[in-house]
Amino acid sequence: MVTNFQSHYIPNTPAEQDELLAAIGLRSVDDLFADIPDDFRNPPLELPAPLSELEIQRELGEMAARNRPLSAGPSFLGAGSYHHFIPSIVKAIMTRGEFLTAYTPYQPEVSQGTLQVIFEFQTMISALYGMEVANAGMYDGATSVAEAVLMACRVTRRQQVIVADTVAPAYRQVIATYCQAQGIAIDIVPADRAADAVTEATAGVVVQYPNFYGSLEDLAALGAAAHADGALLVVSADPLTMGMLRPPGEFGADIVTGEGQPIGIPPSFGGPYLGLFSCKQQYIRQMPSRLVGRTTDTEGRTGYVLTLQTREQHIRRERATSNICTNEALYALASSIYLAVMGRNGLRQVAELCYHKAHYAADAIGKLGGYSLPQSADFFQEFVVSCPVAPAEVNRQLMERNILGGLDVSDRFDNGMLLCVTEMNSRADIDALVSALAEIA
Amino acid sequence: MVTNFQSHYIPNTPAEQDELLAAIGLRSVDDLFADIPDDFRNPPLELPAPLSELEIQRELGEMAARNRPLSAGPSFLGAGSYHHFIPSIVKAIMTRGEFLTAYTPYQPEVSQGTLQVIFEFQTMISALYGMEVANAGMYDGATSVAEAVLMACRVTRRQQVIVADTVAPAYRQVIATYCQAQGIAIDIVPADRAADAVTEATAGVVVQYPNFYGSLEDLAALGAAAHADGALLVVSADPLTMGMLRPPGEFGADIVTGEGQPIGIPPSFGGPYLGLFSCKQQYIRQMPSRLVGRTTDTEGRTGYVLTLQTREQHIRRERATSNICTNEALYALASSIYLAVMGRNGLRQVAELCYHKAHYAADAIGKLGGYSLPQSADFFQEFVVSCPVAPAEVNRQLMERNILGGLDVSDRFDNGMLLCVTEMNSRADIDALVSALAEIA
Amino acid sequence: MLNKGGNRDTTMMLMDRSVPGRVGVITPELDVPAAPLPDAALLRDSLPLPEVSEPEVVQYFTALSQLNFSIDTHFYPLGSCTMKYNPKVNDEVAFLPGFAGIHPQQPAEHSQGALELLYRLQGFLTEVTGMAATSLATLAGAHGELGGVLMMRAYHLAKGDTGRTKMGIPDSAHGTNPASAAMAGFDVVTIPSDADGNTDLAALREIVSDDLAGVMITLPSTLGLFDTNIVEVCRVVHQCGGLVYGDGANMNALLGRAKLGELGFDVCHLNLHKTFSTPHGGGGPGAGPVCCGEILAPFLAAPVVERNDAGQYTLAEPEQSIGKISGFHGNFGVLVRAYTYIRTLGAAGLQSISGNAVLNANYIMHTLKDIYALPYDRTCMHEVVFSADRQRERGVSGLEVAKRLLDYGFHAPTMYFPLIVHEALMIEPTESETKETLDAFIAALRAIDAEATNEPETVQHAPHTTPVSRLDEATAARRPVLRWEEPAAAD
Amino acid sequence: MLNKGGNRDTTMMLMDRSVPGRVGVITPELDVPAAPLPDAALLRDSLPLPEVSEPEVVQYFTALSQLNFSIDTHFYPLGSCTMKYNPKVNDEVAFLPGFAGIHPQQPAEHSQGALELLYRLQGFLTEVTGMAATSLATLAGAHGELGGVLMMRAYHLAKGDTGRTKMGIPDSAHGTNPASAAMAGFDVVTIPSDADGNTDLAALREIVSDDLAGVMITLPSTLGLFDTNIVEVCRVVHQCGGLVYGDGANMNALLGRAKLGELGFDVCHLNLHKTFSTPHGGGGPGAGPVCCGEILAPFLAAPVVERNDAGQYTLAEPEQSIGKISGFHGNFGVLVRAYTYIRTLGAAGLQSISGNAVLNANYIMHTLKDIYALPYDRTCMHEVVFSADRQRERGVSGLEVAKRLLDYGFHAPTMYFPLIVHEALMIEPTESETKETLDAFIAALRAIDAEATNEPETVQHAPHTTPVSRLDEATAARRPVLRWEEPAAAD
Ligand SMILES: Cc1ncc(COP(=O)(O)O)c(C=O)c1O
Ligand SMILES: Cc1ncc(COP(=O)(O)O)c(C=O)c1O
Repeated sequence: MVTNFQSHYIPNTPAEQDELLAAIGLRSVDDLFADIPDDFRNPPLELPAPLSELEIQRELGEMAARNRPLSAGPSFLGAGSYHHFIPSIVKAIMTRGEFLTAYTPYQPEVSQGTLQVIFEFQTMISALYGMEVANAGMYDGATSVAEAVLMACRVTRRQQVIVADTVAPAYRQVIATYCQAQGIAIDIVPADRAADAVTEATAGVVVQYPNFYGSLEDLAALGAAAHADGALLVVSADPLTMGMLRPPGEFGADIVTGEGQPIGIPPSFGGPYLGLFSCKQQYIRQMPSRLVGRTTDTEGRTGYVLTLQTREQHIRRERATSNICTNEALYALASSIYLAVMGRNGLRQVAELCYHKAHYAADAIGKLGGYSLPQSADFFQEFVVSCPVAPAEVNRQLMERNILGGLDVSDRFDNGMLLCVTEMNSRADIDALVSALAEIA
Repeated sequence: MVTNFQSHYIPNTPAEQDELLAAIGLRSVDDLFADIPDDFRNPPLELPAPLSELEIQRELGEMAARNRPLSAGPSFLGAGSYHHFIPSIVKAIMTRGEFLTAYTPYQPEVSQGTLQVIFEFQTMISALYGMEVANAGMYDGATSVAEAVLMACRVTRRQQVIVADTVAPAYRQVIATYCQAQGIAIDIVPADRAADAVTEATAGVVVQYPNFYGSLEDLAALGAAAHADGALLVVSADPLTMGMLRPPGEFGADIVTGEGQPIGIPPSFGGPYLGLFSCKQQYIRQMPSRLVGRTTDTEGRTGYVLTLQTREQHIRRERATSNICTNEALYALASSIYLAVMGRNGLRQVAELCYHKAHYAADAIGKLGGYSLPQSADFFQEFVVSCPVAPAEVNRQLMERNILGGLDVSDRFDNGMLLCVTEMNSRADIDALVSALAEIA
Repeated sequence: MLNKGGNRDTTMMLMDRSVPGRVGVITPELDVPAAPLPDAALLRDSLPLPEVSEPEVVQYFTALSQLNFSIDTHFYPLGSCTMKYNPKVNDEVAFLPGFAGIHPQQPAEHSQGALELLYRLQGFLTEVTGMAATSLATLAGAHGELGGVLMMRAYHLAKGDTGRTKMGIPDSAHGTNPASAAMAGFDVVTIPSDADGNTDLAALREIVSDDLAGVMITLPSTLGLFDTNIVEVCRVVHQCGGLVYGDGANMNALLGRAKLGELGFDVCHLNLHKTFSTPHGGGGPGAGPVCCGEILAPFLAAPVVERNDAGQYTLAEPEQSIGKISGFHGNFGVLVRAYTYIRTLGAAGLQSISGNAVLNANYIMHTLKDIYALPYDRTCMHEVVFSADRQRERGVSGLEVAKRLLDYGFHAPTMYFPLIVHEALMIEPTESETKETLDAFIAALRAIDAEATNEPETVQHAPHTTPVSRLDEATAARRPVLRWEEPAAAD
Repeated sequence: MLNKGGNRDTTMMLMDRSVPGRVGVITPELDVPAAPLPDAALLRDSLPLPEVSEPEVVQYFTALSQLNFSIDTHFYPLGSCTMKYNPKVNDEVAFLPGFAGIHPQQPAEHSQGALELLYRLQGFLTEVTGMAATSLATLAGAHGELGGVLMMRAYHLAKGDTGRTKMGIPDSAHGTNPASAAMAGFDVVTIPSDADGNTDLAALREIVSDDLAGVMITLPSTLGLFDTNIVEVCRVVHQCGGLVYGDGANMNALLGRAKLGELGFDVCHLNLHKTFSTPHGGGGPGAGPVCCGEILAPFLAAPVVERNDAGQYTLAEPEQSIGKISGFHGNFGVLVRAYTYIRTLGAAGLQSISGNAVLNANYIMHTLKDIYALPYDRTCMHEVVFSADRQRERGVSGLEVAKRLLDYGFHAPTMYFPLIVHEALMIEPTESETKETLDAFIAALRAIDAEATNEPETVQHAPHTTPVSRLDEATAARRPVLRWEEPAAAD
């Protein structure tokens, strides 16, 4: 017998439950579970005893206190998750119950809020990337580019993709996971040889922009090479850099994906994030995930609906363009609020702050004895530094000074450390990093 | 000439401002201020340069970090502001824009939300205090009892009040400030002599419950004495203790006020708080502040309105019962959410936790060598301890152990320290306090 | 609003929903031995609070919120109330644990950040008003008034000048002015306005004498006008030994344009919940700091924050203080918001506020004055006061025009205030509204005027689209029902 | 919803509102020397984002929010979606700086609190499902399915069993099941249901063979029924060397009542955004952890959290992992909420959830089955699937009944799913609703049935009270408009 526990989350009292049972003609709640074979019914459930909210807040507060937030000191760690400023209004609005506790907008008449937000999101993401259409979002940047690979294969009916070795290692791994059962061959090639590697069997060329190590790939050349052989150019681009950089769409990219975290989403130990996904209009019927379209109601008023649903699993089932259902709608909202409030000028200004600060830092570090900058291409806010000692040791000593250093990329660059500088780093932060590095050398 | 500054809070651009100016037939915004005599127009305004939100968050974050929050360690400081648990839903709901950014509900047709909340508040506060009516709230506990004194004088047409010396010093000072221009004589008398001090000239007897030093006054005796001479019994009572204690209304109190902070309001360095104010039905036309009443609309639907406004300043002007206009509506909402979610059982449980924990602490401290408990009356969650050394020194040494000690009341008790224990203090906290005190002795 | 079924319907109050045994919160177990309880006579029998679960509380209060108009949801041109945008960042910082979680009596060395913030804010407000000192202890505008006039009283008494029992107050003044003066023991003498809406100087000269403690002047006045006699008013009052109190509730019009202290005011209050954009919260909390010149500074309410030579901040009581006027140190959470607002805007931002607030009000005035009567046809400040007299002629009152605006999706202007304007409609757009919104609002008022001619009943019985229609206020006051009562058992 | 005028009206989109020069945010000044810019060919000319001020953004999005139904505002009995109450405390803790402000790649010694939380949550979910191990890396239900079926594939391949190309899936399954199976390279074989709504054992036996990788079973099924054949289903599949995948999206019915692992499932996912009450956010984020038995544990998606002997927590990749399936370590913020939820409720609380969820669904079933056709007349689990066939006879479709409910202030049930029920109306009340709400909802469905007889047009053209009426979905799909476009210049 399971005893009843009166939780503050469950309104009906035992007396009320008895009323319901009486209406049904049963004696006890247990009787409702008679279909479960006896041997399996009411197994022991070993979980810690429930806590009051006071205790929960205390326990979780203590657990949170054992993590060092980025705000605890200067941070120069990027590598796929970025420390950018998020205006207060983002959280103030996204936590409104009407957004937070609604489901996927399947009933458009009572979901115009969510639907119109997604339509704004699609508009702004296509604008950022210079693409014709964007969808309502994917899980994260990694799964987004993996789905782009699958889509490139569907569009071209080819089964081989070229992935630049400057694409984030995690993204490459997720692409491999998504392709493992599909018979798709993945060729990882150096970015500067990717154009040459394209053949008539190639479904797509996949690059990251700026690439994982911060540099700007030659999108124009890659696009030309891909298109010459009927392949698609797939670019995973940081949306915040789009405040300043010419968008992949203007270089002929066919599918542009990205990690939405930099535009209004906290780092949050890696999730929830937001996959961005855009492409040329001609491919929309091959896109994964939801799309919101504009239409009119019976009285001629403008309204929004989920559309082109025949691509999706709930209609097309095993022939759907993807299995994705729940995505990251709340963070599409967050990004939309972020982009709305940053606007045309604010996003450009933030991008420029990152650019100039990163270059100031790189210049200063490059001049330090023992350190060098092994890459020569243009970069945006991230760059690799070759350190005089192992990056792990450098990071350890930086942390002694309460500075969070960069990612260890010594697998690729001699004593390489990938550093990131954003608008969150003041000149004082950067100067502190530079002098610390000078001392460590 | 004042130059225009394009703030993100001000939408219209210079071009739009020019359009508006053209419609008016003026050339510049400055022309609108021509009525200000030249010598005084556009004075220099010396303020620090504006900051971006990123910098604001950083500056304020740093200022906040220079304050020690109660959550930083065990705290035993009460004395008018209390450390109680506030469920998350209180903030989640009160920060909804519809509540936060509405004005006083002067247009009832579009303010039913705020009005019904206040009606709930009036209901729950009268219930807590065992009184017939409560108003929509006052500024804080201190001004509330001060207004009660003025009201007692109005009701009785007398000009003398007796205030027990166990009423919070700050409350006594605010009473004095409010009465200073009214020709009201205030007699501060020891609580146990207050009953004897009543005469036919006395408008009211004012006591605090539990009193400032934690003890429970003899309300029944005070009420009888006051009423015998036609005076009113005015009680300032901690609303949270009402979860357990018989309410002043049941002892015949005529006006019961209180500080609403313990029921759902963070300590916040002393404000915003919430004045509670309740009285017997017969005195409602002498009450200060707003009242919300239930009525019906033209279609017979129930609705709520501000009522008995002829008491108030905007109608009655210099003959109003008080000058109060803006009060603390948002915190009346907070308290209403708090009381709703705590409910009949939760409030009692919290009150009992405070009671038992405080008694556990007092018992243990009373047994320590060098410490004693100078008061003998029943107490709730606060009590005075006589320390072996000066309380300031005890507090200093407690803080070395990251414990926030009590209020120094050595002006009244030999080396007296007023300690407070609430549901926020775990047994471990209390034990840590007791052993620290033992070491300090 | 969107229809709601079941428990999200707001017609049932909490006590109607209460079911014995429902739980809204789980409290921790008692982790110490239980102590003996006090005598049963001290314990309560019943605690008539509701028993509801947490979801119900969220749903009920969320549903209630949706019955409100608010700045976030509606243009709210309520005159005299400065319903401007309330920045979200201000709320966010006010909730930081280092602000919201600190005790007012904890040792000053553990509150230096909070004290420094208060100290700096005192300085900002002193600068904005052109005064010499500020106390942040008063908790709303009216509370500031009480503090300010008590200071005036204390000043005269300190000089041994005990005969000053009168306070001059314009007929256009907000009700709190006379009410505050009365609480401070003064007899109120009304000062009329002249034909231009300024203080009637002749009338003023008649009342100044050695029994006049001073005058309380609102600048810009509640007519939305800059009193062009103001310097002379101050001179006349000072000449007779009186003091001039400034009701600074309308300071949104003058930020960076004029300083009350320089114009001759001796003391004033500011409404931070208006000018400095702390949210009004459905009726508070506010904050009404008092700023004053040198001669009144010793009388300020306690506490004020001082900075010692070591750079440490402490609470202090001014020498001849009127005393404590509130429980602790003012509405700190509101003060944090106002501080943040001033830091965000700086001098240029504050000047832009007054410029745009006044511009928007004049735009409304100019685009509507052909239709709505304008009692004082001159440049207005942050708000414009029309009269609905011309509509009244067609049988539609100012109140009805205002109520009809609700149907158009706009909050009503302030009605019937100031009292000296017949059928007053007082419109304050603030600087935070767009031209689109102003134009839509103007169009609505023009449309309503047309309705007054063509279909007056539509206006007379407005509003038609709100959660409730016109409410019976007379019965509410005659037979007051001020709290929930157990419904009489049906039999 | 309450009327809105001016810029709170939502008919204008952001780009329609954009005015050159409006500013939504102030960014800090550049405090370092500017660096030379890259070649102009790398820089963009225009950035077609809106220019709007902060108040406009708040007002616009607030207004949009008010067009939604949501749990906080409306009963939302959307079948298969478990729209239960989302506790506010869960959101609050997820936003703590020590959780929301930490970087996924910061050193493990600076993330021990976060890693411990994940480790404990793995344990809780393993216990709830009766499995051996859990990976939290998958970001939604369908993502968990993909991970799970890839594990099944990897398991067979690791055994050298390369011929298992088929996945059996019931005809009642959610669309993600076949879609996930296809993404994992399987051919889908449909398994019919029997007359009682259970898996048709005879049909199952026909498809089991050495080319069957396994089956994907939803328990309780999407018919809201506990499959009484389930133990036999698992036995049959295992016997042929196949594996059984459990779609745990409906676990709200079984919490503490049965464990999938004990019933014979090899691997399953849970929808934390359903059963564990993390808010659905208008369509995510979710979290779809995968739990599995011993034999599949080595194949789990990376990373999983391990605890070493020193009590330190680290991220690890299982030996034969299918690899990384998401960018970092799962939807951490969602996982924090689910952890908090489980800590708040404990075993007794989880059991009370399933008890009340099932009780409420059966109450609805029993009080409506006289009017709405019930395809499977047996005790249901957390949801009840009706058919609107009897209403259809009167010319009113299931869709129309559902739309009409919107007018009564209730969200619609899930319609036309599962596909095997004609005119399906799938109602899931969850445990967090009051009896009052259930009764009001039942009354509404009875009233609509009466309307179907007496005034069918009212139902056929519903909804009538929502911000928009029925939308033209056909045109939306035929001529897709998927983003804002500059309106053609009028001339
Ligand atoms: C001109 C004027 N003075 C004084 C006040 C009183 O301010 P408060 O409501 O903050 O007490 C108000 C506010 O309504 C006002 O408009
Ligand atoms: C039965 C069932 N399985 C799987 C899913 C897919 O879950 P998600 O939407 O999180 O991908 C759902 C949710 O719609 C479902 O109801």
